Amino acid sequence: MAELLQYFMLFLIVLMLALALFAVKTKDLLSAVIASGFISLVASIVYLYLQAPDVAMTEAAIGAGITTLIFVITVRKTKGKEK
Amino acid sequence: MWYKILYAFLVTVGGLAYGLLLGGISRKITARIHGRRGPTVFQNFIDLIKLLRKKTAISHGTMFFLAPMFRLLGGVGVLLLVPIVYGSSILSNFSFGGDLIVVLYFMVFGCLGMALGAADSGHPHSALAPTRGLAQMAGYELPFLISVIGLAIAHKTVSISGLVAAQQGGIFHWNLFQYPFLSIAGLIAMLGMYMAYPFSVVMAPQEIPVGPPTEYSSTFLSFMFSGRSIFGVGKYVLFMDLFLGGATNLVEAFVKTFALFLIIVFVTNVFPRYRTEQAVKFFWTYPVVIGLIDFIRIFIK
Amino acid sequence: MRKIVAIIFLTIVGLYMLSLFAQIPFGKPYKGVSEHYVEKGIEENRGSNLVTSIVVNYRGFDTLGEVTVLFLAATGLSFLLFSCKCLREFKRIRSSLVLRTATDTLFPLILVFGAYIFIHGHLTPGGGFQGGSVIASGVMLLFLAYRKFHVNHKALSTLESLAGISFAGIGLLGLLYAKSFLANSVLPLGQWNKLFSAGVIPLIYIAVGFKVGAELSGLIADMISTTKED
Amino acid sequence: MVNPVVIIAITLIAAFSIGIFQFLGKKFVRGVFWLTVLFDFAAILSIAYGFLTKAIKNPIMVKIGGFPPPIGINLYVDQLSAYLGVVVFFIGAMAAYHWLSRGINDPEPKALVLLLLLLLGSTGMIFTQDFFNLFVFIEITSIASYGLVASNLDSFSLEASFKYIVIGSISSTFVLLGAVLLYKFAGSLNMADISAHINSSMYSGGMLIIISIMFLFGLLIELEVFPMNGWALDIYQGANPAVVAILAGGIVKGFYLVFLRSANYLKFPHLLKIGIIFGLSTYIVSQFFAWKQKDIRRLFGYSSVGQLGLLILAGAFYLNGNLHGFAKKYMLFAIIFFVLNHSFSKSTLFFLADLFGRRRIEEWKGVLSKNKLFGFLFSTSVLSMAGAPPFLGFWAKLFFILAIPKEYFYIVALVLIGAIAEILYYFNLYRIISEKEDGIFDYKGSIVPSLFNVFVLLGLSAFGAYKFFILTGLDIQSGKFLAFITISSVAVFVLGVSRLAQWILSLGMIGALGFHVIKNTSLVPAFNIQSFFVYLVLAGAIMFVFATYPLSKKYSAVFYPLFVFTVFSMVGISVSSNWITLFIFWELMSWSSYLLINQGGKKAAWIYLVMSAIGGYGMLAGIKLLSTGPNLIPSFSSSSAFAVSAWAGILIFTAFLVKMGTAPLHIWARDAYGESPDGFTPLLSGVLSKMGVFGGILTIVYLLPHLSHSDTILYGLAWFGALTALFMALLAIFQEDVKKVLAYSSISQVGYILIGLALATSLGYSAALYHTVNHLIFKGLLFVAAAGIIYRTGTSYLPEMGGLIRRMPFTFLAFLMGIITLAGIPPLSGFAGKWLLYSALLEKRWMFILLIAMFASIVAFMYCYKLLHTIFLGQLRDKYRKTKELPLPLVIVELVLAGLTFAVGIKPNLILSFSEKAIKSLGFTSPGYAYESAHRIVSKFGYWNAYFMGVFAVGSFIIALILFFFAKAKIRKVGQLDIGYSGEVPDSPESVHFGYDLYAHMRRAVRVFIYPHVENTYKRIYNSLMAFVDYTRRFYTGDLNTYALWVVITLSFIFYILYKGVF
Amino acid sequence: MVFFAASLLLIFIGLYAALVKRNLIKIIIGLSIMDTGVNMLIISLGFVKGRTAPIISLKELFKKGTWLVDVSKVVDPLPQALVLTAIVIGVAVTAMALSVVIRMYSVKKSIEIDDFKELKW
Repeated sequence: MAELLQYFMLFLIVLMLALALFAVKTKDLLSAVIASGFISLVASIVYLYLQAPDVAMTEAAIGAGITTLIFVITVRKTKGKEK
Repeated sequence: MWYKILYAFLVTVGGLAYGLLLGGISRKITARIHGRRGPTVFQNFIDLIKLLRKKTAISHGTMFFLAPMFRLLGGVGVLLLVPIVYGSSILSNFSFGGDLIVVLYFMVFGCLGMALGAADSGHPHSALAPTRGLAQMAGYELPFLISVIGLAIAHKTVSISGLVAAQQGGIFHWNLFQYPFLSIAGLIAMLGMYMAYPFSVVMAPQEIPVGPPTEYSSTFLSFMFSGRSIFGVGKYVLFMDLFLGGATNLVEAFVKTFALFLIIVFVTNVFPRYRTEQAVKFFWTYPVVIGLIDFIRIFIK
Repeated sequence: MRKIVAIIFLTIVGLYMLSLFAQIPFGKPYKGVSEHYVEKGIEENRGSNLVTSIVVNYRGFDTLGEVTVLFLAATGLSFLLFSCKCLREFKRIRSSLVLRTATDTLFPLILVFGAYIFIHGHLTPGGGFQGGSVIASGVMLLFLAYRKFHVNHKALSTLESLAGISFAGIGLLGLLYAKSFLANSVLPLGQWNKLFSAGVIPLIYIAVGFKVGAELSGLIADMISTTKED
Repeated sequence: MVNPVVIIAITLIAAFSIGIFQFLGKKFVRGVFWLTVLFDFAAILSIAYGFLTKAIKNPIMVKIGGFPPPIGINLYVDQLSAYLGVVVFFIGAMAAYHWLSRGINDPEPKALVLLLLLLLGSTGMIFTQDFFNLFVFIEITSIASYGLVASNLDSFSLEASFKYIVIGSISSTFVLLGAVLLYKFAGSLNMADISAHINSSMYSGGMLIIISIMFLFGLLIELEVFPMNGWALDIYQGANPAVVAILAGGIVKGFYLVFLRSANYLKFPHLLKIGIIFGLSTYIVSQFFAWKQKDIRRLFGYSSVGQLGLLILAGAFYLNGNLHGFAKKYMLFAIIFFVLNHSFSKSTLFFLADLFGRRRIEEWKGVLSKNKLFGFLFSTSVLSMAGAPPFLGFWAKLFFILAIPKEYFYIVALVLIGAIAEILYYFNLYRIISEKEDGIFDYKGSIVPSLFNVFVLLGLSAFGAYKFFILTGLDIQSGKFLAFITISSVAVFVLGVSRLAQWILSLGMIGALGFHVIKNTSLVPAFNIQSFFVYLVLAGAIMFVFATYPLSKKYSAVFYPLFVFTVFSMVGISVSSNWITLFIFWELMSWSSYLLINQGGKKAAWIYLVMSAIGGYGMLAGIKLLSTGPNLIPSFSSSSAFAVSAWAGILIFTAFLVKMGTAPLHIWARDAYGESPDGFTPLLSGVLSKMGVFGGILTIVYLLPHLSHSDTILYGLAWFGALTALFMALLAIFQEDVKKVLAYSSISQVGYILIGLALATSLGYSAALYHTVNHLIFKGLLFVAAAGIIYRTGTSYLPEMGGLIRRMPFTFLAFLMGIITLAGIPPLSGFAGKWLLYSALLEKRWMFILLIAMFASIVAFMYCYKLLHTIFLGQLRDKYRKTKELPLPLVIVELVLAGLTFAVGIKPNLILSFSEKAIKSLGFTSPGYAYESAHRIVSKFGYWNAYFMGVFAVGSFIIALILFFFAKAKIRKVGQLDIGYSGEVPDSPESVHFGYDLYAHMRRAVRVFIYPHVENTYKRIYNSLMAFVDYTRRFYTGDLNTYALWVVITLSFIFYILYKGVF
Repeated sequence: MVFFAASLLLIFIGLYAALVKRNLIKIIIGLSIMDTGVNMLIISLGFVKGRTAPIISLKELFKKGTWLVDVSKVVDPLPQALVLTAIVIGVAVTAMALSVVIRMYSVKKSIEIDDFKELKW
């Protein structure tokens, strides 16, 4: 059971790095924002593995929720496309 | 001390006479070279007396009025500060007053006085002449200073009587032979001092009639004229003491000064006139180089 | 050109830091001040959630600073976006029926859930910040659902300020009664794992919860409707 | 004594409460804001006062939450943080007052909240003793300043704010990582606890070094260090000046203190290396980049970044440079004074820049004359920033230079070069500002904050001066004298209602000082070289002040106070007992004379200031090389105890050569003399250059004997003196402005004095001293006459004058005697100087120098004649028909001086008796010449009877006059146009007057000598430096990515040089 | 060690965005990714294998019969407390940055760095 969890964690980490690269590379800002929101969601799951429930909740609520919301509002207010 | 002042009067009058005589002789020689008879040798005396008997004298202002006095004072001062006959208490005049440096600076006194008077006259030519004179003076002073300093350092004294004492004992002790190059430079500088013909741009008759004293006439001119001749004699005596070993008696003094006079006369009648910067350039090149040969020799010793 | 240079220097710095982290053992037992926090955590402030007891009690000054940071961000944001005539007027499109009905049912639940989180801050994971942000996400849902929904700014900022003052006030009370700012012994510590335990911590976390909730919703309100109103 | 935590709590509650009160109206919110700020200020002041009066012995430690330090967080308030807290709140209050008076844009309550929390953040940052708590407070400060920087909401401030946010978040990431890793390494977050766990051996382990680099690097970014301070400069340029004032004035200092404190706690071994590399490079680069600035705010930005670099350097030395004893105390006070000086004067400058509003420097033209109070405030803060003497900046710089250990001399050199660069661009700005412009400008917003700041600055400068004299143990005498100088000049300014009152006051003061100095000999014991110069200065000053009254009607009210200030500082120089007091009074003299010259020609004054700054700071470097003894103050005699490198002598001597205007350093003289106010020029040329001579004597007597190969230096100096005498005389001939001719002639005469000094024999000194006094007399006479002539004719252009002898006979007589003395012709006093000098040169067998000296005096005749002819002789113009004689005071001074030349001419030992005593005090037995009889002086080479020459000249002149009257001719006076001019009768004076370019014919001969080689080389150097600076300052591209890239590059650079592990 | 390397990589990806990207919002996204990376790094610093979260809800976690918690059973709580603050601060900074970006857009109608290079030299 423990290795399964570790492999899952490895997968999550690789996913996070891929998402980060995608967020930085993509031209469309909205998808970049969603990718960064997704990163913090994955991060909150990793925190659970690292035995940090408080931080996981904060990361989920604030990191994924509020940050993504602010980014979306800003992207909608401005051009939304990277030159 | 009183007999000194009496002798001073005698020397001044004697110098004036001798100067006027030399002036007449030089006019005679120039005329003869030009192939004409020329005026009598005493022509200068006649002119002086004519000027003194003039009824009115025109004056352009206070400085104009005082300038001839300065001029005369300058000439007399130079004559009296230089010992004519070495050793004799009578004819060593006021040489106790100051050494060679004092004489050098006192020579300027007369010229500056005349320059100011000329400038005050308001005449452009007379104002222009001193600038040429001073420029030319800057020219010939350099070689003259080289020779003077050289001699002073060589003989370890700056007082004129000391220099003469160092040259006693035979012809070959004269500076002319001890330090030939210095003497040549000094003599060339002497030409400049007399504003003799190659360097007569200051008094150039054609361009600016007689230079500074253009506006002067009658008594002022007489003073100016006598001052100039006394100053001339004074310079002859100075150069005699510097280069020709001074004079032990009066006759030797007359002979040597007349020899120097002859040099001047011959040179003036041969060369055309230099422009100011040509004169300055000439003085700063040839005599300086010649003088420096001996100068460096003394510097190394 | 810029990319290559950036990558080169980032790798240099990365290698140095990697050499550091290689020397740090992963997952090895810790020593130092945390042993005190863990060992005496329950004895000194009864709250079963050790993280909360550290955040509010031992290092309460940090939380005070952090609440100020959030207050600062909210004020700064509203200061900057006050009468911002952002031309691409943010057209709030009509939301679908599903969203509206879901919001009607979900919003009260979210509020209750948020309140639950910050009230049980000292017992279960979570606390003032998490509860406040949950409430804020509830308010966000309202914004998404109803186009004409506008928040009453006056009420929100008074609530926020009152909560902030009460937090600082509790700190001052500590100074008066227990000789040091933010002291916990103002209220009795109570029993382990009971609701009314861990001295002042729950009160502080409730104040923080309200404050964060009000602040974040005010923040979102400012961001969305940056046109001047009432 | 208030518990510091209450300060933070109350401010916080106030900030929150504003959230409620904002709906009750602006007045209410402002009330709350001011209440809190004043409460906090009072609280911190009480703590600081407690520390100042030693009521609180050891630092205050406040446990928060009741837990002891390693467990809980605690505040730790020591002396430095209390003082800094006071400064931060004061500057914050002033900036808030300024911003409110300028009107804050719309949501004002929110801006006030940001302000309050900014102050809270910075005080919290200074007080806390917990790394993570420090991170939280840094975040509060940064976010508050992000918002405030963007408060103008225009593209400039938004851009600056965004750049600050990106760089700020990178820095806070590093601080956060560093803090947590420190916890991981040492087990706790409390600074004191961590430093207990750390010892310097751990730094070789590899882990701690990287952790501490990361943490300190995070802070270093905030300290605006060279490669990565693009963002800071953009903030200074773009943001609202009130915000910038707080940031530059207070907050950055908080980061600075935190950086030093954490480096100290972490026992960081490489702090000195980091401090030198980054501090020095920031200082030098920013000073030079500020040269080509067009935007005044960015210029102030560069200067404040430079000051911060200097602070980092000082801090690194203080903590890590193993200073001990006096040096450590000096460095501490250097840091404190640097911080105070920078906070107060820089914030004032930013307030004033905001009030005036315009950004481009050209638009600041003539501000000083348009608004007097604004100008006063601006010039005080600029003077203090640039380190002008009586102000705080000067004492800070002096402490700093003294404190640096001698093996780091290259740092002293670089810092001084930076200081010169700073003076160059600050006073290039000041030159533009003090242009004469009419019109008045008023401004929206109140001047009260800058007034407060400058008021505090002045108080601190007094405290700085007091502290300097106490700490270094210098003789209190010069300290009291310095206080006396400032008080007296301020009194002249305050009491002097009209120019007449000021004139009488200054006359009275100089007289009183003269009487005081003569009467009690405490200032000047036996009659020695110093008292010689004291009497010289006082005598000269009395006469020249007396002559200024008629001219002073058109000068500004500051003329007389500065005049008194310069005179007294010159007396101070000649009274000083060691090199440092000499340097202090020297700088006082240079700066006050700069301000006086600035009343006249602005560009000339600027060049003068830069040259004397180069000289002054060169001297300071030289003194640094000499500094010995515990209190690092080299006294005159002590410095002779050991062999000193030739550099010390040469550096110190350059300062004096600049003032004497010797050959290569003379470019300032012509314009400074020519364009300075006529009332001041006699003092400038007559007395001020003599201070160079005094300094020269001190160096040669006390220093040169111990320098390696000092005789070659002396021979070189003699050559410099001779060449100056010759070439300045040549240049003087071709000038067409009376004061410029006199300027060149004055430098050439000082060249003679330099030759006298360089001889270093007793005869040489007596020649130099005699010529010093003589030059004072005749140059003073000529300049006073020139001033009078300019006053009457309204022009100083020679060709326009002429024939004034008819209108000003007395002036002509005095001028004539002055010229004769200048030329050195026997009966008057000039000749004695020449004679002594030539005999000294003959004695030393320096033949070539003698040749050049004599030739130069011959050349001098040319401009003597030029001056006399163009002014007095020749044709009198119509417009001068009715010009009256000079005003009475001027004529009196002229005639007194002329009489003096004649009296000294006749009896030279009027001066020589004084110079003999002075020479004996220098350690020589005989003055080099002997008196054969009462009047006959004999030297080894020649003799000279002054009395006889005088009597002979006057006597024979009178005889010639009598002879003239015997002649029968009746003298008839004729009009000026009645001249035999080639047959024509001239109609107008102009057509016949010969006055322009008298020596045109001569110019062709000396063209190669008078071509301005030296000036052109200076211009070429300056222009190429400017071009280089203009090219390199493109380094700051303004592109955010490049700024961030530079941050990463610097981090990798630091890792590379400090951590030898991986690579 | 994997967590350290991953979070370091995450930080440098975020930093890379700030160093290279020309779009302002892309830079802020980079910064927020950097924040997440730092937080993950701090948490992984505090993690100890085989121990539970610092919530003492079960009796067994106490040492026998005392109110002292058995240290060998609980993960290090301090880093988690610190991260709590760090996340909120990260959000605050991002909110501030975005408000400045909105203002910049309203002034210059563009969010590219090339239009915001007026302050230079």
